[in-house]
Amino acid sequence: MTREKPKIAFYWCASCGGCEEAVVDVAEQILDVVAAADIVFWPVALDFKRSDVEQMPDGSILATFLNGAIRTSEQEEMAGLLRRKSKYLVAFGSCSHLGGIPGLANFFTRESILQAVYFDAPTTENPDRVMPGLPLNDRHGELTLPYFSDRVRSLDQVVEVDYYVPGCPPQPKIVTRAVLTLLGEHPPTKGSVLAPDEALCTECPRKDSKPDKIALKAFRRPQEIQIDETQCLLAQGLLCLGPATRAGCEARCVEGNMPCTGCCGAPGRVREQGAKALSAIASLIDSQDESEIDQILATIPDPAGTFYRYSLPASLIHNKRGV
Amino acid sequence: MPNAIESVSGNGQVSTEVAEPRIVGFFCTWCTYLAADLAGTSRIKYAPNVRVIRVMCSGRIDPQFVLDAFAHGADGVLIGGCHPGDCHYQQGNYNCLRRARLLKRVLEQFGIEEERFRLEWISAAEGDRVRVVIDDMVEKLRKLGPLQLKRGPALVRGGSGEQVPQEVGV
Amino acid sequence: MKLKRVVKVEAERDPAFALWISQTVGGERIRHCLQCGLCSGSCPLSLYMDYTPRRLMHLSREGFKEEVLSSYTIWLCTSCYACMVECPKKINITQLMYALKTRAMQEHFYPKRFAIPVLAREFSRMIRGSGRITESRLVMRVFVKTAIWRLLGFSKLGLRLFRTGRMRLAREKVEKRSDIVTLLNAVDTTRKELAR
Amino acid sequence: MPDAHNPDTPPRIGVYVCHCGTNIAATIDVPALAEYAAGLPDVVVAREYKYMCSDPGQELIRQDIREHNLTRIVVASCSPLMHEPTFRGALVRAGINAFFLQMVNIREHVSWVHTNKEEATAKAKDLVRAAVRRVRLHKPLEKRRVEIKPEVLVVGGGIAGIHAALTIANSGKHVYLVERQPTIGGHMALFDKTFPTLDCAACILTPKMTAVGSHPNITLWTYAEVAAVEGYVGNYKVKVRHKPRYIVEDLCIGCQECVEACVYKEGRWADEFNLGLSKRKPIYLPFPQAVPQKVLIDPEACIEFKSHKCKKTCVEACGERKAIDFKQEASTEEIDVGSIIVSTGFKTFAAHRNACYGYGVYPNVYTSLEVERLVNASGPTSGEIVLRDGTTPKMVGIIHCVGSRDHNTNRWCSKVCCMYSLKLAHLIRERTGAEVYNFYIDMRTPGKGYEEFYDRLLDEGVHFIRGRVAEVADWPIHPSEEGKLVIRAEDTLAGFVRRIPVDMVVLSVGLEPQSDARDVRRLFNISCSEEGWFLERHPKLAPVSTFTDGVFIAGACQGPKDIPDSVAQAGAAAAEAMALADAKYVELEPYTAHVIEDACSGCKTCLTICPYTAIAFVEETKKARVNEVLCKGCGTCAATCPSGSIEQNLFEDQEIFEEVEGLLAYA
Amino acid sequence: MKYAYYPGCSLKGTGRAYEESLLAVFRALGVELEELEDWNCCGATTYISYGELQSYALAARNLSLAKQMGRDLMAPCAACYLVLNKTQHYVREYPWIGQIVDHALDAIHLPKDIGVKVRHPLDILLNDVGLEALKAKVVHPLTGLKVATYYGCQMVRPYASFDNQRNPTSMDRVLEACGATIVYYPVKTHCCGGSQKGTLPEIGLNLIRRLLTEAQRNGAEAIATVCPLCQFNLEAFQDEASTTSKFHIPVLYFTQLLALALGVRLNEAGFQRSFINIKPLLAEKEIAYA
Repeated sequence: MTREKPKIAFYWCASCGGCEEAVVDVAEQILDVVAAADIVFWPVALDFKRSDVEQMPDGSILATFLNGAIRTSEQEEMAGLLRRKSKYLVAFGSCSHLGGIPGLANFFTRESILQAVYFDAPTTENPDRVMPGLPLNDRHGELTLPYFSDRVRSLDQVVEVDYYVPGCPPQPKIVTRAVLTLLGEHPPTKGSVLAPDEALCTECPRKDSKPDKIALKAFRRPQEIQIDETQCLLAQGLLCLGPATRAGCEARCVEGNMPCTGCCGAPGRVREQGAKALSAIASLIDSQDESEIDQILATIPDPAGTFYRYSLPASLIHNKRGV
Repeated sequence: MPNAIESVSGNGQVSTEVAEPRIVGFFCTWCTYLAADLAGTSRIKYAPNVRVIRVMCSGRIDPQFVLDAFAHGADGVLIGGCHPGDCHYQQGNYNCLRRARLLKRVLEQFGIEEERFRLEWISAAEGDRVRVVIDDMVEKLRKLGPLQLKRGPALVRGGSGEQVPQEVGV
Repeated sequence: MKLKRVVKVEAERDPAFALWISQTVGGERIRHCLQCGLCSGSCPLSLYMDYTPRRLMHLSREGFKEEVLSSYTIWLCTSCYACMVECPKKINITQLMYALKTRAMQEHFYPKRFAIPVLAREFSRMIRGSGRITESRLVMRVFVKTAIWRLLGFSKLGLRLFRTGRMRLAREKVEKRSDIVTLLNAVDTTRKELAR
Repeated sequence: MPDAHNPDTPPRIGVYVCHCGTNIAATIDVPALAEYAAGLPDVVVAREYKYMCSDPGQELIRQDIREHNLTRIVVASCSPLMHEPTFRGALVRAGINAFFLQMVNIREHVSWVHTNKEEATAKAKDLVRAAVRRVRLHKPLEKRRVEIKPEVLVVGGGIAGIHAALTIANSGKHVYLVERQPTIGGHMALFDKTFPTLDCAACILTPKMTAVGSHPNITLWTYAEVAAVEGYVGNYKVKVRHKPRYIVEDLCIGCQECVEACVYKEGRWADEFNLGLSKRKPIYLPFPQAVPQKVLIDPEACIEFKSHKCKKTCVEACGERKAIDFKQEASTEEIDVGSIIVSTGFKTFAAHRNACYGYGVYPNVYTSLEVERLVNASGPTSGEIVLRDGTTPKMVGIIHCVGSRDHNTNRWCSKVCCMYSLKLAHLIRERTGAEVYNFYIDMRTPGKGYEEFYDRLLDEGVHFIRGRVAEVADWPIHPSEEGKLVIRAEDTLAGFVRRIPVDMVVLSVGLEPQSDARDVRRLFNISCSEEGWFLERHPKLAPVSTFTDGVFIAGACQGPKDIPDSVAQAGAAAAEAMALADAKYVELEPYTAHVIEDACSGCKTCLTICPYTAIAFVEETKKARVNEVLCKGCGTCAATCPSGSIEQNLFEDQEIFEEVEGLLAYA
Repeated sequence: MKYAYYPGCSLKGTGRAYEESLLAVFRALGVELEELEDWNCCGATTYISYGELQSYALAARNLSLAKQMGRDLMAPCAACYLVLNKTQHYVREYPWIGQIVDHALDAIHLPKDIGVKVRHPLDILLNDVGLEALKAKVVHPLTGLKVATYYGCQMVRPYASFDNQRNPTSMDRVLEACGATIVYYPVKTHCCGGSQKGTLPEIGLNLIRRLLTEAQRNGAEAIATVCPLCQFNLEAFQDEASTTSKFHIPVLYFTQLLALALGVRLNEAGFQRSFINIKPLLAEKEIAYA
């Protein structure tokens, strides 16, 4: 008797598309995946429709890898649909995991975003002042666009999630390992983040160069200094969030001479990445004087954007007040 | 608190009837906590809005605690530490100060008014200062009104009855 | 020799007055008074007073209203603030003297034609009318109401002042005089509202 | 039976609400609070009791632990800083870990500071709920036991320090006595007589000073200061800095031939010991009975330091002993001690701060301390009370409460001034026959023999005018006042202002904390009041202890005190230090931090912030590790660790989160 | 440097010499003063005893006008200086007073914010202009002129944070910078009796006599004052106060002495309004003047 190959699916919601790219980046190992499973739904690559999914029996997909945050009514519907159809729903990539870059929109109201996009942006040309959302009647009947909700949410704020694959985008090694693990006989504990539960410094190539004590009089942005390619970036005054960020990416950014921006979220013992990163960074300030401390901190132009770059919707306070 | 609401809805959303500010205090055991004790032994009267959590040092106060308090309905957070140079552990209050200055900016970006997050140096001898600070803060927060953070969606909890993993926050 | 009965029975005390003084602006700490007498010692006028400021503080906080309000002490105070600055318990004695003066005037405790209350009243009347004080006119009005004969004694000095240009009859006034009246009326209405 | 120490068994919580007589019950609805607690999750029993801290109260807890198999206890009563040890003891006696306790402070933080019963009860409920949520997570902890070094450091060589040092040394323990002046003796050495017995201060002090100097168990370091203190109870490491006196102490025998031989034949510099009322030479002995009997050189005055061109007659006079060393430099010494007694004393109010009394303007306005020197037989006038021009005063005014009982300067009563003013009044009257006027607010003479001494002064015909002086000035309004200082004050008993012309004014200056009290306090990690007096741990029950274990306070550094009180307190402090030493070991709170190694990424952030270098980076594992012996338990590392890999015992993240959320979850 | 300037009623009447000399001095020092437009009586002492709340409202109107100008407010008259400062203190300390004042300002459509800095000319001279700058402008130093500096009450007490309340020295320092010699004057903060001279003449006269006697006894050749009422009391009643010896001592505003030193012409500094001619004294001390 030939055992039926397990079915897997990929879907994207509010994301840049990089996660889809990451799946492709798995390269030849994708063949291992294909050999082990059937891809039954992958809009970016294969021509299946929503109705095809609707016709599948509930729970018939072994695992759906959903990337992107949830902003529109359509995304919410699809998340619900795929949840029903899948045994495992995997939040794939930072946006789905934590809200990601799109989540930074939670610092702004829906109205101000639409205003900026449809009217105020310098590249916008909209003489008729058209706005999405109004129903359109044409020969097919009344058409509406999905509703653009007030806030961005992470996937697990919309449906129940079984696993998380972190990263912006997730690194191929992690992806392969995640897929194969799920196909294997011993699935990990529900709710697990499928990456090492420790901070990035563990695997940072510059770890040994980090001094025991760091005392900074200013924070620097990468474009402002000549970065020493061998030394710990924090020690050079760059805001590297590696100490507060989950490992697994093999410190690719740091390898590329750029500080970690925190895409993999926090390790498991931390409730909120932003607060912890903030706490650690503040402790490096070399001053006991309030006004000098403020001066030093002024070199961080957008602290909330820096510390919550990927995790705003999943943080303790999910959005700016009033949004 | 006569005006405090008696219930919190399922997602932690606080009803709008709250009139009295609710403040969580984190007090260092060696100074502000003692000052609050002194206020007690001196029978100094002040507003009952602050609930105090004792920590060994203001340096112990993790920004996560502050945000957690706001997220769970606090209208204000008050940190009490030793005066600069007076830390029982030499440096803890400076660490607290650095964190607080940065956190203040982040809170501002979150739309949380400056008055809602306060760091005060109150020594063990300044019992009356506890009153002054608390009464002043309560007064200011009364003027500001409730914080009313619209709490984001709670996690969708698993039907399997499993605990929500820590990895993803609340 | 006529003997005067000086015993005070408790019923002669006015506790409401004592309460009022301790709640009035500047009287918050009157109960802390040490009776050290530093106020009297530093007061330039205490040597003319029937009750020294110290005694007045004590009489007030005990509620001996008659004695306090009919005392010359309150009218002798020139508000030099020496007592207030020196007071070891930071009692705002000068301010209390104002409060007592106001109270005495409200309750008609001062001698008729007594110059100081007249000066106060004429002063305020002039401000209500012009918004500013014209010193020459104020002085004349006060003299007329209290001791007109002294105007004669003053004439030599007055003449010198006019000669040196330091007194002029031209009325000093603000342009928006109606604003002054509105302002002062608003104070009264708000105060009444607050009292309610 | 559920295992209290097994984290997998659901906790069984007992909640105990104390009435504290009416201290709590008057403001908090205690029955309602207990009933509320009973309804909280995991609470098995909730009780109220009149005095939880009493034996029956504690027995209630012990009984419930046994009968109901309780695994966690919440006590809602007073401040944990008051009775936490008491209740921990109750838990231990009932067989569960001491740290399965959480106290809720509903007295100092609720009932004593609020008036509205409804509000207070609501607040108490919140606090209890938070404690119940938190205590579920408490883990069993053990106190650490450390040895105590028997040596004691006494800081400050006034009468308090001297007495404490001698008491301890006599018990056979070694004492280091550090004094920053070149001699011990403190303020008491300035006095001629002591009240109320009028015995000679030198006669009772000098033998004690000499005893200190020669005691085999005392290492006396004068002209030295404590520069740094590290460590913890039983194990303090103290750095002492020796200021150069330019004299080799071991070689100087105090013969003073050098002083005699100095190129300056007369003194030219203000003599500190005589408060500037006499002059001394660049090389000098502070005063005849100084201990140690060693001279010192004032480099500001000595020619050799200024121009290197002095004939150095002093060196010549010292001859073979070679005790003079112009090249001497400051040096630092490190000692290990088990406990520390701080007895750094007081300073007197700077009289010029009260401009109305003309100190510094009129030469014949003196401070009481200056007059102490004037009346002293070994003082600048050999005990003769004369004015600056050498004449004897006929009228003297003594003004009490200068810099005391005054919100413009110092609010407190300095406690000793009434008595020393009486003493000075007596001495002045006795020696000059002058009319003496005391201007006082209240005469405060409680103390053995004190009121009797006041009676004696009244008999002697000293005037007492009840009134705080407004001004001392020299403008006359009467011929009798010409050329005199006129004291103006209300005679409050007479009810009028009086002007009294005098020749001499004595300002009875109050006592103040030392000007560097705040630095000293930081050095020893103790607290001080707003004014700068060092704070005792408890005003009644622990009057010589501080909030830092192993550091005790004695004498006027804690608050104004006279000699008998200072000596009594010094004795108490000595007893505490000796008791500690004799106990041989002490238990430390287990609030230390530890690294969860699996989670640590070795980012070293914690290394940056630990003030005690208690965290090390272990090269083999590339992870951090806390040295629990060095860790003092502030928890800063736990708050800082970006990966949440450091936890502080009893203040774990999760425990605090539970407390926060418990406070806010309105159930 | 530019300030809003609040003259107050007296400087338009008996204290005209104060205003004239003050304006001349600040002009000479290059400091601009802009008179507060449509100012009203500060509410002064006497008024307070009749209705103190009204007095705060009157002061508040001036303060609010000054706030709109966005500059510190200079108040040379001691009584005005006191009342303006006091109003700000009380409004802050007693919220209910603040409320009344706010409503009153509302009624005349003025902003409620009355938090301007109220400054005394001495404060500005010492802390903004600076003694060095002042010294540099002195053309006719007052060398050898013995001056008693009389501060009186209300400039120093209770709100002058720029000087010591018990032993003020700001005027001493300013006049010393002009070359004058300051004599010992133990009664420099004693009361001149204020309006008592008008209401209780004998008492007022006694106080005045004390002040003049002490000046004379300590060798002062002139008395410098900071308050129109003090100046008037000390100058106008010298004959009346005289007993055995006659008083004849010029009583000047400190600004008049400054004007002298800075080379302002006597008539532009209000000297023509004095009852005692200053010229013989200047001639005697060989002090040049314009």
